[in-house]
Amino acid sequence: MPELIAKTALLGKKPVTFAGTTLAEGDAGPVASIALFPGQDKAAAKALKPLAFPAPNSFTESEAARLVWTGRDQAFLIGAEPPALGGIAAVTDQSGGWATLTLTGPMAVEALMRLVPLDLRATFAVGQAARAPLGHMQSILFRTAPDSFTLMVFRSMARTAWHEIEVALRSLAARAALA
Amino acid sequence: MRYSGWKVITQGLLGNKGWTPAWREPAPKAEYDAIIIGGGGHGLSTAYYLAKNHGLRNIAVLEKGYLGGGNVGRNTTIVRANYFLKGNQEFYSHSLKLWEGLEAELNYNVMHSQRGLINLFHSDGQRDAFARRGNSMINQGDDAILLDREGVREHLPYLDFEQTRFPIYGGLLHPRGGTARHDAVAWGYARGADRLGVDLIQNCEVTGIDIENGKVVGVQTSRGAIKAKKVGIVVAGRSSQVAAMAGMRLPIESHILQAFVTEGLKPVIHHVISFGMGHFYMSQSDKGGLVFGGDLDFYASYAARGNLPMVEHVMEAGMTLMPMIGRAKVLRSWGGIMDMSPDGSPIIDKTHIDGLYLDCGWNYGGFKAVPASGWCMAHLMATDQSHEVARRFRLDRFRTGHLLDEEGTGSQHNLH
Amino acid sequence: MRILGKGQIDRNRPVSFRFDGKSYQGYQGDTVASALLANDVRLMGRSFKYHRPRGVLTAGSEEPNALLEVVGATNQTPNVRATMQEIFDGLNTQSQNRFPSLSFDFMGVNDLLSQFLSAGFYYKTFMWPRAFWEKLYEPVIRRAAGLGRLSGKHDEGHYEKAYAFCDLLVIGSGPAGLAAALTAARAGADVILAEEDRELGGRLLADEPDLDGAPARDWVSSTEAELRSLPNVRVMTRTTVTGAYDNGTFGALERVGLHTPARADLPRECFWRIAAKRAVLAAGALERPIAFPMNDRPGIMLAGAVRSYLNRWGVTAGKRVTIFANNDGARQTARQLMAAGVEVAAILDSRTDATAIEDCPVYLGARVTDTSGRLGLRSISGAHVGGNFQIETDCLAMSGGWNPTVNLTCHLNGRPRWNVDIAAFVPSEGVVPGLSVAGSANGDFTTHACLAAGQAAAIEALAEIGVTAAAVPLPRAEGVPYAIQPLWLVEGKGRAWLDFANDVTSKDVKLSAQEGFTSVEHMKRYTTQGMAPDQGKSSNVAALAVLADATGRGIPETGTTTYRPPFTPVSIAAMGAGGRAMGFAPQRFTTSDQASRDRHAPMIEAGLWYRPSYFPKPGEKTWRESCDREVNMVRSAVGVSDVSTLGKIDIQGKDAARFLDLVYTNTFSNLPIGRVRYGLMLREDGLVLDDGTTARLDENHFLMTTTTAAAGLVMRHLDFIHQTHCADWDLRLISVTESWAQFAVAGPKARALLNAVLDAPLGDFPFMACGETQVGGVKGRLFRISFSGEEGYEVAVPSRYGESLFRDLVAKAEAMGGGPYGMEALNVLRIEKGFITHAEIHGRTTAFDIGMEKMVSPKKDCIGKAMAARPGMVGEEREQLVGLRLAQETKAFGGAHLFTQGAEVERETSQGYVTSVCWSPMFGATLAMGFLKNGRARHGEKIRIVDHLRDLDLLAEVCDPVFHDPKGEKLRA
Amino acid sequence: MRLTCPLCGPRDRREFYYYGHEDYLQRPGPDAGPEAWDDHLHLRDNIAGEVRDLWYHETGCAQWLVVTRNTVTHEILSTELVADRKKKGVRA
Repeated sequence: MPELIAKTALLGKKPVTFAGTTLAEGDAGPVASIALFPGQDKAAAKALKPLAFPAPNSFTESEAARLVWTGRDQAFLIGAEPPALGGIAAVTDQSGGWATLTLTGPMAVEALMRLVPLDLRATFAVGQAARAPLGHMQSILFRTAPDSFTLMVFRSMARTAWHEIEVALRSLAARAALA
Repeated sequence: MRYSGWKVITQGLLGNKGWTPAWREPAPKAEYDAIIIGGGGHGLSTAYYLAKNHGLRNIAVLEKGYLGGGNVGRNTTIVRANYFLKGNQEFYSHSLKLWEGLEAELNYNVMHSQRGLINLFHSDGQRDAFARRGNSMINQGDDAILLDREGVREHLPYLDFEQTRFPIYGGLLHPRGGTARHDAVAWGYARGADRLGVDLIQNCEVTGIDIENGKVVGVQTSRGAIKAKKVGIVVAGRSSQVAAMAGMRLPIESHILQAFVTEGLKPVIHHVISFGMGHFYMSQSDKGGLVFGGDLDFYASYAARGNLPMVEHVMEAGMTLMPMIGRAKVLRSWGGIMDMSPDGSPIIDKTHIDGLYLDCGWNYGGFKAVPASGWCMAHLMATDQSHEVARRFRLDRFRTGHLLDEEGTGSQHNLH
Repeated sequence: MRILGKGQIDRNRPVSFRFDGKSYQGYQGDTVASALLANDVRLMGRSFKYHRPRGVLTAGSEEPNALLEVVGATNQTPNVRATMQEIFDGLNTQSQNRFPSLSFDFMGVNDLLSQFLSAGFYYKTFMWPRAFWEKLYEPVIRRAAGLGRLSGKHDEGHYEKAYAFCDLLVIGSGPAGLAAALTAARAGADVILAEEDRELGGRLLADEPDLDGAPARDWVSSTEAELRSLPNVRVMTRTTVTGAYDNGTFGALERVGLHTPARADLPRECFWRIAAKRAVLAAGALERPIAFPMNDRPGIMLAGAVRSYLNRWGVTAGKRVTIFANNDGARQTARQLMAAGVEVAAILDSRTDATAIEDCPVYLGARVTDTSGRLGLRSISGAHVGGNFQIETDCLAMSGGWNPTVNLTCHLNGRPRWNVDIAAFVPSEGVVPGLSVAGSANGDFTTHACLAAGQAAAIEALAEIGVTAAAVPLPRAEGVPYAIQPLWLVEGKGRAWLDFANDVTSKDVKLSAQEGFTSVEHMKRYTTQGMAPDQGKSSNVAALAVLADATGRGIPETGTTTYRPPFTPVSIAAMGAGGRAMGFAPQRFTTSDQASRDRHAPMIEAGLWYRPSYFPKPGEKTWRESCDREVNMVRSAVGVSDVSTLGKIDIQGKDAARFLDLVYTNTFSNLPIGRVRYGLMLREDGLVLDDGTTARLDENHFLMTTTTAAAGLVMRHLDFIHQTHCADWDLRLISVTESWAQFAVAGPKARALLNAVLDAPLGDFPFMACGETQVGGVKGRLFRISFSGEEGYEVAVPSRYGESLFRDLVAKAEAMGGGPYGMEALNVLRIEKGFITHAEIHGRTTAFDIGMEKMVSPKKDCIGKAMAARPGMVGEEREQLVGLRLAQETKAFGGAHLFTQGAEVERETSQGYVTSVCWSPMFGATLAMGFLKNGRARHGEKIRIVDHLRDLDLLAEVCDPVFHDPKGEKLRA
Repeated sequence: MRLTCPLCGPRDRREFYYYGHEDYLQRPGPDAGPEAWDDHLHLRDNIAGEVRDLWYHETGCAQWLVVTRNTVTHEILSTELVADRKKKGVRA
């Protein structure tokens, strides 16, 4: 029996760089939605250690694992297998359902602000996360470093997301060349 | 004064000194046989047909602003009869026939232009839905032609047939569909009604409806109390407020519909085009502006202006469908207040109060309905009976489930 | 003519461009208008209605006359203001709305007929004969009207949109704007300064007043340098704030690449959505013309524009200039022209009490009464107390005063108020929440007052959001008072234009009043005044004044029309940036997409998804051949189809079963673990929302499937019910549509195929079973459900394995005589089996209509139950789902209507309609589904199918919609 | 237009889906009768002024909100989570 082969949404597309800013496909590894049942906050806090359940619009991290706020009483555990949370939270595998893109470089904020209707400048600090539209798509995005963002979009829409971000970067590079 | 080309020439030679006012500016009388609240397209046509068809002479139209200042002066001017549900079909068909005789009827050029309307479809399923519609139209005695992709290309060669997001499978052509000069419709009916003795009273806001023993007896206005035997509420956009004066709660939510016009351009679009996937429609006015619009802003509003998300959506739809218009510049955007009903169809009916009648819920299809709405409302007010072609526009149909939901989107006012 | 030593153009960088086929030279920094004037070209356009020769009137975006086409390699841009288009090498422009040439235009005949073309004439004629309207009158009118031309080709330009945020948006960079921006910038606020022009300064550049005893330009430069150096300030030039929207949102258009030759990836324009906590409108004021007889000839310009051309571009608009004004401001024009060595023929000041200090003839209480010059001004006739006179002149600089640029303050329905002192409308306060107005936009017409007001506005606005700003030192400026005596119209024999762009004269406005169109809105609509590309920027107030006079009312009582967005016209492409081609909506691709394309499957749209239509084999020439083969393949062997696009919702919690009982008409709480059940979901209004299967994976864990089309709708619906009706339940919902790739395996060999791919053979797994499975070393899920009527399964794996599993399934299926099947075959299979899709549940369908009223459990409440019982929703009058069967093969007739044999074919006799049609290779018949009045009682009846559109008139047998295996034996095999 | 999501913060209108008046929250019982249901689903005060209506933060956190706002001025007065309203003692 042949083993099934895992593929990322963009099939390992090569990174592109414009104006010093690089768009790349990432691989988040395991992703699970952790949706707390009512009244289970304390039990969850214990079970999730060392990760803290994130406040809205933020993420917490510990080693390779991140817990990213994605909604009311809900966070995505990224990069680690979820612990046992029976009765505490609904755990739903989301691995592979989301394409992960990273955008790193001096134009990252400006490029994203062509597509995301949020103020992603300094006030959107490292450690912050948001659920927000990226163009006409839903996304989860968070800032991992001053010049670096991670974006998650539905797997099926990864090509559109890539295309739109690439167009934004190309425009910025062309503007920079004009100045 | 009768208008004609000869008159234009003779008046021109005389320095245009002889033109007389299109309508009188009467002061309100103490009492009327019938009062129409609302001097928009529907109110004016109601008054006209009450006088013309039913011989009433002691009629007033009360308008809080200026005649034709509501949605009849603020729309995308489309005239069509392409409905598929019994109830709507016969009504809009009747309306279109009235349109076709309107210039002669009113001695006023409303520039009704039957340039053809094409509803594009983008899947086999949409094609069948449009085929059902087209067959309904022909069953009704109207016209429809199902175009395939190449048929659409012959009419609209400038559409993007190669890489638009939702490819064009074809279109339903309604040759008798088209446009009209919206303001002229209001003015034509106003002038016609005035000539039949109707008092058109502007700057007269109705502030109360007087009811005694379950019967309407008059209205309170910003210009004093006026007695009336019958009162018709024809104030789409503001129906809920006026009906509330009679203690009624209507199945209506008010919403914004934005529309847009570009700077003048030489003729480039010769049809009315409707994009089945993008909620986008466009025609070109005789002055050269591209007139277009899309869907509601979706939130209840009385502001008569909208916001950017819908503006952008409409423009994006235009760009994927017909990128040829990209360099046309939007000159003006505006918003109308729409009476949205739970099934997207209007109401022309009696109320539980004797002598009080309701004409409302035109959603965003009121312009083309102007002639038939007035015709049927006049019939209802004069005879106390629903007109044959408006008999399904019942006020109680939401409670009884006899819906007229062309969109199929259900009891959510803004989805129609 | 160029004036040495004046202007800020770069004389070291000559630029050549074309206008109407002729090459001209200007300099870097020129606009088309300034460069043409420098080349002594005055004729730049033709008017809208009378096709009168026209020259440039203004030096800004409000220009009504000098509109031209910019011709590119593949596209042309119509109605470009010559005053705004910067020149660059290779720029190619041409005049518009003329034939055959600008100087000789056949349509100029309209001008001779003008007495017959008065306001609203077209409402009174062209009515007979009726058929001539579309055939003759309208085409002629349309061709004569309009301005520039679109190329008719797709706009291949690149455009972009962007978002921006700030504490303070400053709109305009004249003295008020710069003072506001500088004050806010030094306070550390997050500032955006938006300027429509290519450079900052506003009227400081055009008027060149002294600031601190030095040219204003010095202060502008140093201020700009400081602003640009600060990280908290974004200076946006060539950016017009086009609209004020709700809650601090503004739209703005940035002209990114219009001033250079096109470059790859460089946007032509960028449309900005700016969310500003506060805004200061410092957009200045616009000068207005005076309506006097024959005031529209090329060479007649606004005085402020003449100053702009002189000071900014070193151009004099004439060799011998005459000034006509009703205020002091324009006198400055004369002085500056004379200082630059330009001859000023005379000053005509309409005021009798004005001073006459200039070194040229000054006529007080004077009027221009006529002008001459066919394609450009040659002379004017004037009158004053002393009598009549004539002046040879090639440029008349006029000023009827200034209108504060109140436009943005009207965008949220605010109405400006009349200020008698300056004879102009000024903004009402607070009409755009968070926006204050400063400087001449607010009616302060001195540089000194503008600077101070800008600063004060910034300090106040920032205080409201908790930022303390200190007053910064502002330069000293003269405070010359603005004295004006209104003069709107000089009566006389010739026509006096109010609205140049739409050719509306004072006579038109008076005629409108004479005919009863006395409301200002009626006048506007009747005459079209204010509806041209400049939206009445230079004509509204004067037209209003003429109307007020004609109706015997004052200006405030007459009221005013309103300004609506955009401030200046914005291209559809800019506001629709990103929508071109595929950008209109995201594209969704399944994991099997490439595998399907590798097999040359044509892909079709299903919502936002792409799904394979069919999989052609060599030799198959039509889709039908492929489709028939695929149907037969499923019926006789096995087929594989990607069904991942169906919505999948993971539902967990102790109350999950209870929740499903509420949202479905039927009961799910009694569904055993490991089983699947078909469910019907209603909207609250009782009509069918969606259908699908839901599997019970565990006691408190369900997996719901929805149709592809309704996936998002159902998720929103469930979130609504959960959060509004049972937020406290132990219940969590999340979409897993994207997480799982799911494939239908159907046909008599389905089990064999599964056994070939599953890691362990399939044991007892009855119809409607579900459970975990392992495939290719990966944990998956298996469901025994069927949408084809054959023994069917759906196998799901995490989506990253989807492509791999699909390829494997297809390869193994082909080895068994099976293979992949597409949407066409899927549709045939489901019609043969009588399964409904959104062709049947189209939003007007009740459970009764589709014969599922028994699925509405009488034992419990559910969403939609109450309203489904309304009298109009059930009963014999309803059209009910039926099957239709025809022996012959025909064109498809979805959407045809059904009629009782022998009945008339008309609206009221229509008995229903056809929803789905296919050719069934299994039955060798055309099968269809449709809705028929009282249909369930009419099985066996021969019904007439009429499709006018496809010219079909057929007879079919009404039958049960389930054609294939009505007892479901194959499903349970 | 901008609305403040109680969870996500101030957001552009484009992120939200509008449903209708908060009447939709007062679901009648199954036997409430046709008038009550007609009232619930169809009839509206439709006020020109301050209203409370339902919005869904569709491209954000997927929460339904009750928004108090003015239909004439488009001023947003307050927003709250539908799911929280019982906790806060808002009428259910």
